[in-house]
Amino acid sequence: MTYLIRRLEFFAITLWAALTMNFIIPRVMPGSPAEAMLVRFHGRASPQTIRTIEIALGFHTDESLLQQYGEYLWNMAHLNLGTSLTFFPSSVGKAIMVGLPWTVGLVGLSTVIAFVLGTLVGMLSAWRRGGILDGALPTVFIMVSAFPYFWIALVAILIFSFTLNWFPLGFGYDLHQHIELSWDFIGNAIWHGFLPALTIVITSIGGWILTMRNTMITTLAEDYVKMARAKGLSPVRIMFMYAGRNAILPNLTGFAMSLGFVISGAILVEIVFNYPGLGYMLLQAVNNEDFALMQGLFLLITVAVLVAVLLADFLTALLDPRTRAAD
Amino acid sequence: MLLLTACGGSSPAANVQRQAGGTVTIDNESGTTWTCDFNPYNGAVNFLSFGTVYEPLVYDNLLTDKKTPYLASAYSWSSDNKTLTVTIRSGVQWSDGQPFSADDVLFSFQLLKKNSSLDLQSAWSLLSDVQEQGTDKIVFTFQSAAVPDFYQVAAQTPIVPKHIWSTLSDPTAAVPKPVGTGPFTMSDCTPQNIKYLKNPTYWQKGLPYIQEVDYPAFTDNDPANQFLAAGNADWGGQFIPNIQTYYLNKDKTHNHYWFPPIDNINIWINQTRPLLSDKAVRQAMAFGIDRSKVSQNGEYGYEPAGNQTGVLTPTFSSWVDQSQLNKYGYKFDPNKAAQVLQAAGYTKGSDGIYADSSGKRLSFDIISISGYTDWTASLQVVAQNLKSMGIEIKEHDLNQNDYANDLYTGNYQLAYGSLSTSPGPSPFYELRNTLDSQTTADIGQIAGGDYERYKNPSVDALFDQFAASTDSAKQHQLMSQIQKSMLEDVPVIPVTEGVAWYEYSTKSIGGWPTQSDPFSAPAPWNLPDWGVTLIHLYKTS
Amino acid sequence: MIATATRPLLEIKDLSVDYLTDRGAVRAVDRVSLEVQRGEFLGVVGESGCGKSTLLYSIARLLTPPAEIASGDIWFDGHDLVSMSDSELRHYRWKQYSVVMQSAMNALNPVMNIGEQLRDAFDAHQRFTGRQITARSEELLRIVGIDPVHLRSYPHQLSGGMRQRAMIAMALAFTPELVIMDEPTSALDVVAQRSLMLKIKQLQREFGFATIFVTHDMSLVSHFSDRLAVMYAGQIVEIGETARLFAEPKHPYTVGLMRSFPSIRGELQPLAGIPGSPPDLARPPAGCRFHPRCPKVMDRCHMEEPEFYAEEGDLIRCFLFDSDA
Amino acid sequence: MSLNLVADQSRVAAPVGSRSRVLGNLARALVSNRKALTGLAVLVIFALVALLAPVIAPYPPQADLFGQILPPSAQHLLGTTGNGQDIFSQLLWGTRQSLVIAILAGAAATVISVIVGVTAAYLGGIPDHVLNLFTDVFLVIPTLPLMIVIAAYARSGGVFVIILVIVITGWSYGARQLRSQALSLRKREFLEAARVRGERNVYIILAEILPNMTSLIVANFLGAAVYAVLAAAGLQFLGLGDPNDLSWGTMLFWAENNGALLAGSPWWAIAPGLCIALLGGAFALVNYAFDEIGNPALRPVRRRRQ
Amino acid sequence: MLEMPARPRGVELIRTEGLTKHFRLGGFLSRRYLHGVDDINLSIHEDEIVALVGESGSGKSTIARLIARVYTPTAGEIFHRGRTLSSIRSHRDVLEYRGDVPMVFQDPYGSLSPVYRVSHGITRALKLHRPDLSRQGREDEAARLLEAVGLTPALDFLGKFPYQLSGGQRQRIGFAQALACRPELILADEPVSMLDVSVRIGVLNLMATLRRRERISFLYITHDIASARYVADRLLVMYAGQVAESGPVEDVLAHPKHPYTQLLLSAVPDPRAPISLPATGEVQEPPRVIDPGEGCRFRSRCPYAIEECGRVTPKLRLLRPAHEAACHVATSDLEVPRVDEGATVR
Repeated sequence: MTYLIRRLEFFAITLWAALTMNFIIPRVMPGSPAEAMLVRFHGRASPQTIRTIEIALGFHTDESLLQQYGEYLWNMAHLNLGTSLTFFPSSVGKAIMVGLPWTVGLVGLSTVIAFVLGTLVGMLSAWRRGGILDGALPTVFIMVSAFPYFWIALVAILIFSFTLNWFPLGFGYDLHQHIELSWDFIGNAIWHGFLPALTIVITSIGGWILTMRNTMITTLAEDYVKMARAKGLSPVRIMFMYAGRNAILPNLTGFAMSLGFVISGAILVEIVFNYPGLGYMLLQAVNNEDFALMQGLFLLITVAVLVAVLLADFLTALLDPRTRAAD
Repeated sequence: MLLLTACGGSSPAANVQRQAGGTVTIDNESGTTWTCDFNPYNGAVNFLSFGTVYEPLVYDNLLTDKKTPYLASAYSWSSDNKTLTVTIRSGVQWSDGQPFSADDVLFSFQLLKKNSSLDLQSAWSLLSDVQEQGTDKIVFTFQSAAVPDFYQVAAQTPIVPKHIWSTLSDPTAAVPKPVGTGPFTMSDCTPQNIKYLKNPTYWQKGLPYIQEVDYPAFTDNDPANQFLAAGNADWGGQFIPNIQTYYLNKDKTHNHYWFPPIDNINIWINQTRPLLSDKAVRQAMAFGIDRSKVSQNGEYGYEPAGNQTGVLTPTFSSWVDQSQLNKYGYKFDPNKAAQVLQAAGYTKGSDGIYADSSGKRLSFDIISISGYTDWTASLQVVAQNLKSMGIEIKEHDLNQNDYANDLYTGNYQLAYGSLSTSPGPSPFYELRNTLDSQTTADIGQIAGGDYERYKNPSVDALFDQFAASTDSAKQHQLMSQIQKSMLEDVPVIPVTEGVAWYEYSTKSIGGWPTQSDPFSAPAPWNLPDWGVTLIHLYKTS
Repeated sequence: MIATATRPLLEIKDLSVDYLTDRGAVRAVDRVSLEVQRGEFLGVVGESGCGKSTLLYSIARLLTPPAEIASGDIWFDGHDLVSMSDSELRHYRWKQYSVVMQSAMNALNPVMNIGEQLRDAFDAHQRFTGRQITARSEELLRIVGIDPVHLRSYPHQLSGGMRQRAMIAMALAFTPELVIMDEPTSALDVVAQRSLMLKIKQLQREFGFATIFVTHDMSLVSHFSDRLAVMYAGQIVEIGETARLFAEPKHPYTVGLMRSFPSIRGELQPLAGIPGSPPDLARPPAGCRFHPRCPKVMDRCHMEEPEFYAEEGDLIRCFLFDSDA
Repeated sequence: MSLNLVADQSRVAAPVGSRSRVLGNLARALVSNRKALTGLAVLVIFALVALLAPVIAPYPPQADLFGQILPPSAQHLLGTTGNGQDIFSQLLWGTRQSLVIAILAGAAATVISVIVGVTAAYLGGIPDHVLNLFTDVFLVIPTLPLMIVIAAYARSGGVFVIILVIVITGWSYGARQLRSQALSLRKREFLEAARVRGERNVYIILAEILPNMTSLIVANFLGAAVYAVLAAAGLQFLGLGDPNDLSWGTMLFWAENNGALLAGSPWWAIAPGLCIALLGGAFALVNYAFDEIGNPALRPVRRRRQ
Repeated sequence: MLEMPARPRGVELIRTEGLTKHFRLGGFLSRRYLHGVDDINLSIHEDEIVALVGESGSGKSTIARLIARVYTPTAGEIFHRGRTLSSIRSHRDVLEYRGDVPMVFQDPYGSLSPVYRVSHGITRALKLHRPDLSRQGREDEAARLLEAVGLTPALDFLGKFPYQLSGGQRQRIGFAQALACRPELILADEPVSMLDVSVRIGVLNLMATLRRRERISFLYITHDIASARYVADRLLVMYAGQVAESGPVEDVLAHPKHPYTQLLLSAVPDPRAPISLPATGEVQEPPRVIDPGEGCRFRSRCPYAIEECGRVTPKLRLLRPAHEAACHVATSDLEVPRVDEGATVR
């Protein structure tokens, strides 16, 4: 229990720290929503107009910083993220909800696929030390994981979409498709997501293969694996229950964090593939000095990471009885 | 009173059999996914409804200044050119079946008066009053003689239905289901695509021919260009690098482009800064820049070189005072530039840069917008030109907001870019906003125009005289004098001419505007011209 | 199976094990020959790095790269373990012979409880019902002196002594013929160590399995083993009956070992130990491997390697006992 | 660009050798490792190119002397850019900045990792708690967005802003790794021996702990360098660098903005991308080789040749 | 070594009074404490080897680290030549104390930094504690020290790296480092437990030699009671953070008073003695002492426990000359029955 309490403690403190940073960044950065509004009105808005909009956007420049901070925390606690400047007059929450499913669907799924596949391959490659898999994979994937993935994406589009016409040019689904829960739509979305997902998977799978292979090799040298062999257990059981299960434990947190970072990790892929997710939204928020949207996205990402890490902690506690020990 | 006939304006290829039906897909990088807001008074989204769903009183062709009555069937100026009386067209219906009336027009302008943030054209900085006269007339009273202001008020302000908008609690809020008088109705909107359908009760009978318009959202140029080049869209509206290879060659028989200039891209020269306040320095810079090379390297030649009169060519060629231009002859001439500087007492330092008698070097910062890579490329040429001639300029890329703020408040030395106000159908609009000191403000205050803080009362007076006149000859004569001040004082340096990016495919759609038949400004983002373009289009196969 | 009565349970002939390193093969076990009779308790004593654990793991066929058997035979009940494939070996493992490792903390899977690990061993070899397994598991824990509630315990929840006992319980799951033990008590404190040794001996008596017991502490097995093999630098240098070996050690190394640990009883004797330190196996000394440290070194020890010489039924690898010389 | 945040146990291996011996051993081990050798060779080539760019580049890299979008030819091995610059010359010159970013950012991030990680581990107690929390916060906050925010606001600062951004966002992972190794070192008795001998903390950290962590620190630098290469490329690709700089990232940015892949000059985009991949890959290879050196279990398995 | 004449006790070097160390468990909000050692009173005199014997976790290393100032005591005080350790504050005084009371560690592989030559630790110690020595002086002294611990030729060894040495040689280097400070008392924390049997005795002999030749006292910490007997004059037996029994080695071995000492003695494997432990199912091990209450900590394993043992923590009582035990049952008149005649297996 103490373990979980300690993790919750970490969760709370980190969340607070991230929230506070979120509050500070836009206030120390040059530029203000007023400036941004100027652009919108081509320099011809009256001060009153700008003021009204500033307040609508949640900037109360006449209040003390402490007051603003209090209000900010209060709003965050109520998930009141304010109004987006970019998508004015939409609220930040609404704007985010539009992009969220796409990003989570594409990047989340590819992250999971990369992790599961990479872990399995890494496990097998360590299990068959010196085999073909083990001989070639590390080198290949060290190289591939160092590739800039937006560049792979560019080349993939050129080859598979533009020249060969195998995959669509961008978008999350066909233009005429309605967003609905039908096989037709889902199939269409998968077809559109295939190429972006592929680039994410091939550039990130290497990391998982290598880390899993390395921890697995370390684990395979453990006495309990030797013991399992001595007990005459079947190789499959040894690989999964003895070596694999122990080797995967230290990777869980890393996986959780990468899941949390799904939202932010895909900016470049989304831009290259004209994918309707959150990544591009974030870049826009920054370029437009859309602080509300920026804060909303940051909050979302941070909470996602923290929740993912917390879940990984719970999972670790579930899989590893040692963490449940008193101290 | 001038009576006008209501029609599409020109009558191109009348003998072609125009089929009804078909779909036009627009390919225009908008930088966002769609929020499905069709508020025509929201500057961020008005390009999605003004022209197709909502219409102005009069359509004024940006390129030709040809005026076509739309929701107004006729209009007339008072003798002092301060009062405009507009007759409202009868028989027009809103797309929800309600009849359109003068009430709607009055309501629309009152709405803008009440909510200044909706008044994108600052109509109420020009107007003093709007009244209804009888049942079918609206009288606009301007603050001063304002013939050119007709454009903002009558041609650039969308009219909305009173019966709907009067019930809205917040007119700045999103309008998800727009109701207008235009040729199309918004039928379906997802974050990725907007689908417009033909308005069956459109007041111009038989129009539009096209059944459906698709407007997908592109967040970045590259995917948009790929989409267009792959033949997935009919109508493009953005810069395409190396268009010959990228686009035309992909379908040589059907793919075309036409990039008519619509504004100038200037070097704004802050007249309040030391050295830059010296006319000689400004003139030397004007001589020292190889505008055609900038155009070629920065813009692939698609944006033609500017000329120092500030009058766009060929769009407004008839207004150019060619003899004056020839006299000043601001052709690329580094030697001439050097002469001008030396004559003004500048000497070249050992670093190759001129300095004044007190040793102040001619070294300036120029601000630009980051992400505008064509500008960056252009400025690389400008910097190289000027450096070899003896003036150093250093580029600073700012984000759009910071750039605008610095530009408006005069917090810069040199700035690269165009006016933030929308272009107009004659050189008057751009030049007034560039030169008229009534549009400027003190340093530190926000200026709506004349960002360079050029102050010349005689030039200001020329603009007032122009605005009070409806006589074309007189206007041309005044414009000549205005051009002279541009040439003599060099308050800004027009480097290239911004164009309406416009690519189109004739594979399945015909009726496109062309250089020989410029019935509308052709970019999908020209408002409300794109609505006019769309009613001319028809299915060919 | 008439021969079984006379045939030794385990017969090792000229077994050599190499570690393949960057600098070439290092011979960790060098031409070791051993026999273990049914029900016998054989102690194997040696200092760290003498190859005793490697020997043990090669018997259990648990060597992993870079270690591998270079030559020699291991006959278990008449079957050659060396040439067996992994799947063939599975029939012998645990049912015929089992292994108890040095540290149960490392040898027990930390994420499975004791019961699950026992169940794994059962499931690997035979179909049992859940109830049968539970019953047998509880019985096993009781045999080694642990409360059966600990079937639900995870290794880290048990004390060191209990963990080792749990592992021994596991090793007895199928009451095998041979239990190979690698210093099973070395991680324990004196009291727990003695208590566990007694338990092992008692179980061995009770179930009649043979034991190969590896340790670095020869006094530990003094009261328990039937025979004792002393290893030095990869070789067995002396092997004989335990009581005799303690009473009258023959090989100079064994003699030195006996003079290396003080006693708590009797007169306090000044002790000298053995000068020097064990050789690096990558560069073993020529001739007798012990000669650099040997107080009785002779000329021929520098050049020739001694063979085993029989002496009163025991074998000693030392020229002192070369009756031909 | 996301890191795989894994408690890499394999790294926390026994420290290797003395200072001179460490380096000697490392050098020997590196040379005998095929991955390391390949990686090092690539790095050396890039370093040479960077040094010799003025000599071997056929043209000044930024001068727009030629026709736009010329195809590859004998005069222009990779063709010309949309501005009429020689792509091959740009590629050679671009090596400089790309390499500088990788090395400086990698080194700076490593220094911070070492300071924070090792100090936390050595001091223990409350300072450790605080530093650890600090590290965790930096691990948890979204890196790329933070990078974009900082880079966007400090845009005109050029390459040093990029380096700064990479350092700020890139140190925490290494700090955590180094802390865990330092923690395992802390239990080793030679440190206690030094303390009992009367050594001061600073001496213990600098002279006793750090030399024992050489291989992990180097590995960390290599990892940070890979991260820097990719992060810089990403930022510059987004236009958040100074587009007037010349590096592979900005080349890609310009290529992308000019639609190079489709507009008839694919090499403009492919070549710098390949170079980034090669440079990142080279660092990663050497890094991986370090893993193998530090943890022999990871090395390719030898089998007896018979 | 053999002849151990009863020497007059020299000056008292170290004395502890009520020395107590508790460790907090878990995060910094935790309120659970592990009692490392509780209420330890011991003294070490000049020219004396005191052995501290106990099982792992009994707190014997904690005592060494408290005296070595690695830990600060939770309660109680340590006196060095009558001066309290807590009053030693200045860097110079602390350094001086560290020079007087150095420590030798258990793990021969961990106590030398693998990146330095073996001369490193010795020269550093000389630099810190003998600043008067020149560079040459330091080198000479280092060579002399190596010879003193039996590593000859000294110059060969000084240039070697730890990995080139055997465990026994490394441990001798450890002693040489300690000697470099010209100490009066060396804290030797299990210096032989990780060594091979054949070299252990050499290190023990070294300690004896150093005491004899250099008049250095030792606090010898070990779990091996036989080795304690071999070198030490006095013996302290620890159990669960407390001293169970203390006295002259031979007297304690001959007349163990505390039941735990008896158990310990009976468990020592000894080929020269008949086996002597009942074959019980005894699996209990010393407890980790977390927030203990009153009472004897050995009571749950003690065959003689009485009701009082559960209530009152026994204090050390003098039961024989210079021989104390902390047990309610053991008295000077009452010899606790020995368990020698337990069932023998063989």
